Amino acid sequence: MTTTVEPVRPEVAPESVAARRLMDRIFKARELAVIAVLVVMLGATQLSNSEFLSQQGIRDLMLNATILVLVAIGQAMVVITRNVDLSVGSVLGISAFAAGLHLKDGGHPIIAVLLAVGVGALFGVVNGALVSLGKVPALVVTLGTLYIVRGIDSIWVGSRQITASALPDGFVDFGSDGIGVVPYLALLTLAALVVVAYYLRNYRSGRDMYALGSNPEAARLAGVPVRARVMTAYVVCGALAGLAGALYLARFGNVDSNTGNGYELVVVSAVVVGGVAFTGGSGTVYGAALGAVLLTSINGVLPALGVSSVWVTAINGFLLLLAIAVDRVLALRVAGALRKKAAQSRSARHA
Amino acid sequence: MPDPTVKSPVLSRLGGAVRWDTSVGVLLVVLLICSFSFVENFGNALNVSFLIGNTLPIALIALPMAMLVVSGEVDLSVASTAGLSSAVMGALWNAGMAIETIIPLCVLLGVVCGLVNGLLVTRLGLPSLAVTIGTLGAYRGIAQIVLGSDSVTDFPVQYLDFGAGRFGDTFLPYAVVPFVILLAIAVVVLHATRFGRSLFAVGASEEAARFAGVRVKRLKLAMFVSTGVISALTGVFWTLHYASARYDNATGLELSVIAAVLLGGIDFDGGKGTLGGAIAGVFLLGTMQNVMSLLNVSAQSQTVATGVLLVISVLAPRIGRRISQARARGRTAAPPLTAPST
Amino acid sequence: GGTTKDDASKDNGSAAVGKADPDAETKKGLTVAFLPKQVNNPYFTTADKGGEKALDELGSTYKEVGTSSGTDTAGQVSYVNTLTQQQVDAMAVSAQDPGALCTALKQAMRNGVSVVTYDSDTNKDCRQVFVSPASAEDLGRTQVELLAKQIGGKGEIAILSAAQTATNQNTWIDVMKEELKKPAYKDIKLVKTAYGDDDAQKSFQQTQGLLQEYPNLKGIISPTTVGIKAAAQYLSGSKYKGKVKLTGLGTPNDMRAYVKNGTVQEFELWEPAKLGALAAHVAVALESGQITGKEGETFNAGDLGTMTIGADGVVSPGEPTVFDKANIDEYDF
Amino acid sequence: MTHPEPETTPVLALEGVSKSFGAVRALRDVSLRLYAGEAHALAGENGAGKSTLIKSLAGVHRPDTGTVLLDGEPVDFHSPADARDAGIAVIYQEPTLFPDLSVAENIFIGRQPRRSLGRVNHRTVKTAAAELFARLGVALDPDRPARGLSIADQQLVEIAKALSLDARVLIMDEPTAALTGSEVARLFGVVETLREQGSAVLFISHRLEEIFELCQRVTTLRDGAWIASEPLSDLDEDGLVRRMVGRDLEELYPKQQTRIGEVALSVRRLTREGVFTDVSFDVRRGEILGLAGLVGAGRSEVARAVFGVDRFDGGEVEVLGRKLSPGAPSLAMAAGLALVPEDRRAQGLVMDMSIERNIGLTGFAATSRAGLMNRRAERSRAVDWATRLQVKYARLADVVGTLSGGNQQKVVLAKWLATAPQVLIVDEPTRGIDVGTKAEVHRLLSSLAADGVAVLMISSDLPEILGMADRVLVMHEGRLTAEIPRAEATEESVMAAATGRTDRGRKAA
Ligand SMILES: Nc1ncnc2c1ncn2[C@@H]1O[C@H](COP(=O)(O)OP(=O)(O)OP(=O)(O)O)[C@@H](O)[C@H]1O
Ligand SMILES: Nc1ncnc2c1ncn2[C@@H]1O[C@H](COP(=O)(O)OP(=O)(O)OP(=O)(O)O)[C@@H](O)[C@H]1O
Ligand SMILES: [Mg+2]
Ligand SMILES: [Mg+2]
Repeated sequence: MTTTVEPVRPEVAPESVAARRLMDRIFKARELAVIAVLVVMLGATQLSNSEFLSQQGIRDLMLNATILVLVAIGQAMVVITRNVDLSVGSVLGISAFAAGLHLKDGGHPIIAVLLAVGVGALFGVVNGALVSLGKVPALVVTLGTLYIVRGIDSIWVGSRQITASALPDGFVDFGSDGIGVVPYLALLTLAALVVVAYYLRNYRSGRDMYALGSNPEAARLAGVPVRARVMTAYVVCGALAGLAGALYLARFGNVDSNTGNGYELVVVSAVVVGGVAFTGGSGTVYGAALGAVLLTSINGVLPALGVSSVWVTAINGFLLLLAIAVDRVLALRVAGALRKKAAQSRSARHA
Repeated sequence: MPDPTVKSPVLSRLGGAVRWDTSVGVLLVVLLICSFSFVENFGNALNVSFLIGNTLPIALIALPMAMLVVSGEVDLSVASTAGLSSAVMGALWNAGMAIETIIPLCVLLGVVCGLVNGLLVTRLGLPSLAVTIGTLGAYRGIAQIVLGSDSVTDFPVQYLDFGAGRFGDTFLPYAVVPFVILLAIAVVVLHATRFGRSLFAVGASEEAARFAGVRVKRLKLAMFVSTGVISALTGVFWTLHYASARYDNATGLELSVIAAVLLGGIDFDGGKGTLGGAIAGVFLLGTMQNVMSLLNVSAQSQTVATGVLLVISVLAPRIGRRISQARARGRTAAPPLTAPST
Repeated sequence: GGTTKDDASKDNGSAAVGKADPDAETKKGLTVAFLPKQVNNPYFTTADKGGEKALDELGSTYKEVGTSSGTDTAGQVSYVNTLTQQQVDAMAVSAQDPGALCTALKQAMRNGVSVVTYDSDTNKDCRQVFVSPASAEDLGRTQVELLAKQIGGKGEIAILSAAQTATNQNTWIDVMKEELKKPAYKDIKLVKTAYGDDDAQKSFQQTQGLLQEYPNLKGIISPTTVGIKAAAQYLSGSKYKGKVKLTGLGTPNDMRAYVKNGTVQEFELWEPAKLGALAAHVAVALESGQITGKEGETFNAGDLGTMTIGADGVVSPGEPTVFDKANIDEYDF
Repeated sequence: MTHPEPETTPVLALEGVSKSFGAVRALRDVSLRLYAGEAHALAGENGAGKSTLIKSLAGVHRPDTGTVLLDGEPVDFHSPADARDAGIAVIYQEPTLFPDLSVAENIFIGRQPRRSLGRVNHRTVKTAAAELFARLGVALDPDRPARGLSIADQQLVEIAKALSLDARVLIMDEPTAALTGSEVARLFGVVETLREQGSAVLFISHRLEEIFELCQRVTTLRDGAWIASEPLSDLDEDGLVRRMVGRDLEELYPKQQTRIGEVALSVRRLTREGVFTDVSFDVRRGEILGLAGLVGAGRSEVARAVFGVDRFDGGEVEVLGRKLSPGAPSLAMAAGLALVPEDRRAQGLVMDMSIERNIGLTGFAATSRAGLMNRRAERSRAVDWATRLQVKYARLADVVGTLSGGNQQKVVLAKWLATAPQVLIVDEPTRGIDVGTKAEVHRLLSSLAADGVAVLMISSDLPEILGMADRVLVMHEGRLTAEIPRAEATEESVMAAATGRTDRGRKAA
């Protein structure tokens, strides 16, 4: 049903337009802040170690980020609908193995990638069905499927593993080659990112996801097909985790029953650092992707700076705290601006 | 068709019939009875004492965790706090300090860890899930810095005995005594004091609680600090029980605790649940694992079983409710449609 | 449990202090449980398979239990307890932590279970015999030798280890450091030891970091199968392939691709199956009363020949095997 | 029934509908017919089943028995979306907005205008929203997020959402409860136009004069049962009340003469940046001080700051001569202050907790010793106050969210009156309360004042302010603009001050 409202003169009060621009800027600043931190961090590292941003170094940075970024995109989508998918690590592991097994038996790389995506999407369907049909807390359900998928994976895989020698050369090369300094994997990830972001911003069903996360009860009353949307989010998340599994295989040339273990907390961290609120309804996948890049870059920066690996865990933790604290302070600024603005528009209203 | 009735009313109406925490308790009892009668080697005192001893760390942390989740927050850094406490204990012992001094220091450490979490959550208003994922890394990292790759094992024998020993030939480990005391305190605090009442209110609606004069921040801070303290004590217990202080002690314990607490019917959104249910959940998982090991079920299958149980724990009550609703609707729909009276 | 468990546990009630009788008859029908650091780990699976085969030949029963994580010490303890409960005759344990298993293992020995450790040891009073993969001295020395040969005896090198707490890694690294002090290696400089926690991704990034931090790095020793594999994968996809040498401990199956594409020249490993087989023989010998774990006691270890227990109750199946392009296809594990 | 009805087929009708929630029979064999071009009122006490009826029409609830007829054909709405697609627009009693989305998106969610490739046309969404607000005379920025909107603004957005549907049937459940006169007038203007264009309208309000102003016919419910459907021209207000409550109504504003005593609450130069500025006033024992103003004038904010829920940037608050520290509701309570907040769902009640626990939440001082709860004391306190305020409930252990809107409001009142406050601040105390109970609440406030309690009453219901207050303060744009004694307070004088024409009122101190 389309609306019959004719377009009219945009007669929004001028000061509210100005205020909106201000808000826009502050909002973008949240993502800009992550970029700034990233740039400063990489720059400082380069200063102290000139090898860091060599061609090889840049490629490594991008390659390191791709897998986490992919999973974070899907996770962000789920979190925006006020759900969460803790099973991504397990799903990544099992789809990587599925792809590897196919390749080992002489399968075609493209089929293998599709297979991984399919396996991921399948578990996405399971998660989505459990969460939306049963209307049960996503955290508990996906904690359950985290265990279940991990268990199935290790029963199925056993002590087998897929190593680089079992994979076609082209596939393994695909994992590290690229156009210039930009690896193929990064291009693929970027494409996925842009598509998902554009979808969420510009399609009704994408907007529905924000609505759903913002107020589920209202979404139902507004006729949003809640189940379908939740299901979509989970399937996309699963499929991206599956794709990430295939890329993992290409990148690391190795899968066993432990692949992807403990990945869920890293992904959740990335999404949170990227400013996607756990209460749903806000944040963007670009933010989540930036969060993922920031986290993986830290892991690249510390060894390059020669920081002993003893310190890495602690520094990672503190940086995560710093990132969310900075984000929070910015958000408080926005709230302040809103308050001032409310006062202004009130003057306008009763003038 | 989707049942559009608002969720809460029905929940309360049928609440008496299918309370999940009671079901978990019943399930635990049934499992225990079956295991005692049918599982070889389960029933002897030694095995039961193993079972209790291995489950105690999870049970200990589950006490404050359940209350924290009731208040609408969560602490994922518990295992790292325990690890840090263990590492500090080892480092101080290596430095020649007396264990009677070390334990209070570890408690203090727990206070600090809890304060950091609590202050970040209450003062800066950050989401606890994010904060404690951060401190999960930070505390574990500090533990690694403090103790490095050392593994300290030479604690005094009487303390190690306390950690691992049991009363004579009974099935009761010594450490059960402090646990039972803590459990009693926690039950009273959560279910019979104004503090507990306020926790439920805060978890169900923080804003409404604040409007009713509940000191939300103070309450949450107190809960984070208690969680820190108990986690640190668990670290001490862990060290003595396994006679080994390492920085990576208790790694991953947070997920086990949360799984058990959720299984026991504590609602992750806050405001609902009972401690009895949480502890039943802890021991249900512990017993299941023990029994499955005795029956030679592989670790992988145990993982699957844990997951299935978790999923069932949230699905079962809802499906049960759905069925009884359908039945109720069937009853009311039975009389023939009456003609409009106008 | 087997039918003989009751009498077995009775007459071995004090196995640790009893007297060895080298001529005692080898018992059959025993149950020996293997408790690796991690189940589903290909290395341990191969080792345990070796144990299974040996037990088959000896007429005893094999079983394997264990945690699916390599750092779940509590899980390992509860498995020891369970095995004690099930009254197996002997257990072969690869310890995740030297101290943490002690109480449980001692309890097992008190209950008449013979305890052998393999691959990774516990404190020595908590087991009867330790089956060491190869002597730490041998391993440390040979890895340094291999790398020195490849880099022409000079330049900067680094070590990529597993977890910081990994006991045997640390022992080997200590030996390597001692070894490097020898005049023959005076031009080689060990610049750093990095830890990849036996996690493919972490090891991968640690390798990247090493190369960025030390652009002049000539070689890397990774005495862990996960680490060497990850490092090899990174090198083979980077500009350092063939230029930065890599050696250490790896399995032929893992490393085949990299040896063939020129990333890696030589690396080494003992045969894990032999390790498991030896552990099985030790366990049966202990249960049969042929040995008690004292230095100098000898027993027959089937295909491995007659073995003698060394100082501290350690026994080892011999020197590691070096793999290269020429011989790698002869092995499958 | 003998009253004439239009001969045409009703656009939307309910025939013999019943609906139960467990033991509660919310609707019993109710029928209702809506005709094109007619505004139909639904009247009844709190908990009579009005909202339930609307939800049954809108596909939120599924009736247990009976049918919904659209153009004479039975329909089976499986979800609110079905009803919407059939041309039924609903404004629910409680606003249901998406706080994270912009106001414009809130209006068009799920049916945004699109451009090529099915993409949402963000620009049209915005201009269309601006157009709707212009029609309603509301100055809301379509781009601002819905988070932080006052209840009134939220209600306006809901109204805009319903209007944007250009529906054949417009159903409104108490849309005006939080609005002041001018907004109501604008709304009625728009609804009138729609009706003339042939829409059917179903309207619920506890303000009877609104019913008479807007509607032609009325259906009355009592305890879930259908009482009558008749033209409003046959009825006067008393007659309608008699239909609703089954008896005559007592005085709606039973103002007692009281002895005005010492100053109990004293607010000095209170300022919260961007919200209100330099607010000073005193409330004395035995006095009811009315605080009037337009929506968004900042009255609620002052109340919240005084009670300590919000911090303030400057000024001070004294209760019975003791200075309150800012930002501490618990201390304010200890000093004898109570605040009945305006948003009962978010602020007044913990919706998932039982009635008993909700009332108990403010009473720990009385019901616990050394921190330990005394269950019996807790229970008897709850029973006592629930009965005194005539809360309609099945069991005290029932979740408060299952009560009807007006009964929820009574629980909020009960919860705060039970603390026996010295100073009582009530923010929209009768929002959504039926006339009968309203009189009850007014009598209660009046007798509290007579007992020496100082009452500060914020209300958007001007007759209520005029009927109850000893003195009226008026706020405009975050400042006090007038203080008017009871004798001089009239609709004109208060509205003049509220809209900023301060020359008519006396300047506040
Ligand atoms: N979801 C529900 N579960 C249980 N009982 C309910 C539910 N919704 C409404 N009720 C009960 O149904 C009855 C009618 O409620 P309803 O909300 O329709 O009243 P109302 O006429 O709209 O009252 P008000 O004027 O106060 O808004 C009340 O007794 C209420 O407690
Ligand atoms: N949390 C908030 N964040 C931003 N603005 C807010 C917030 N709460 C309220 N406001 C704004 O402050 C202004 C004053 O609030 P409010 O409407 O509650 O005042 P009021 O005089 O009590 O009006 P009402 O008649 O609605 O009670 C409004 O414009 C509202 O939009
Ligand atoms: Mg209603
Ligand atoms: Mg207000």
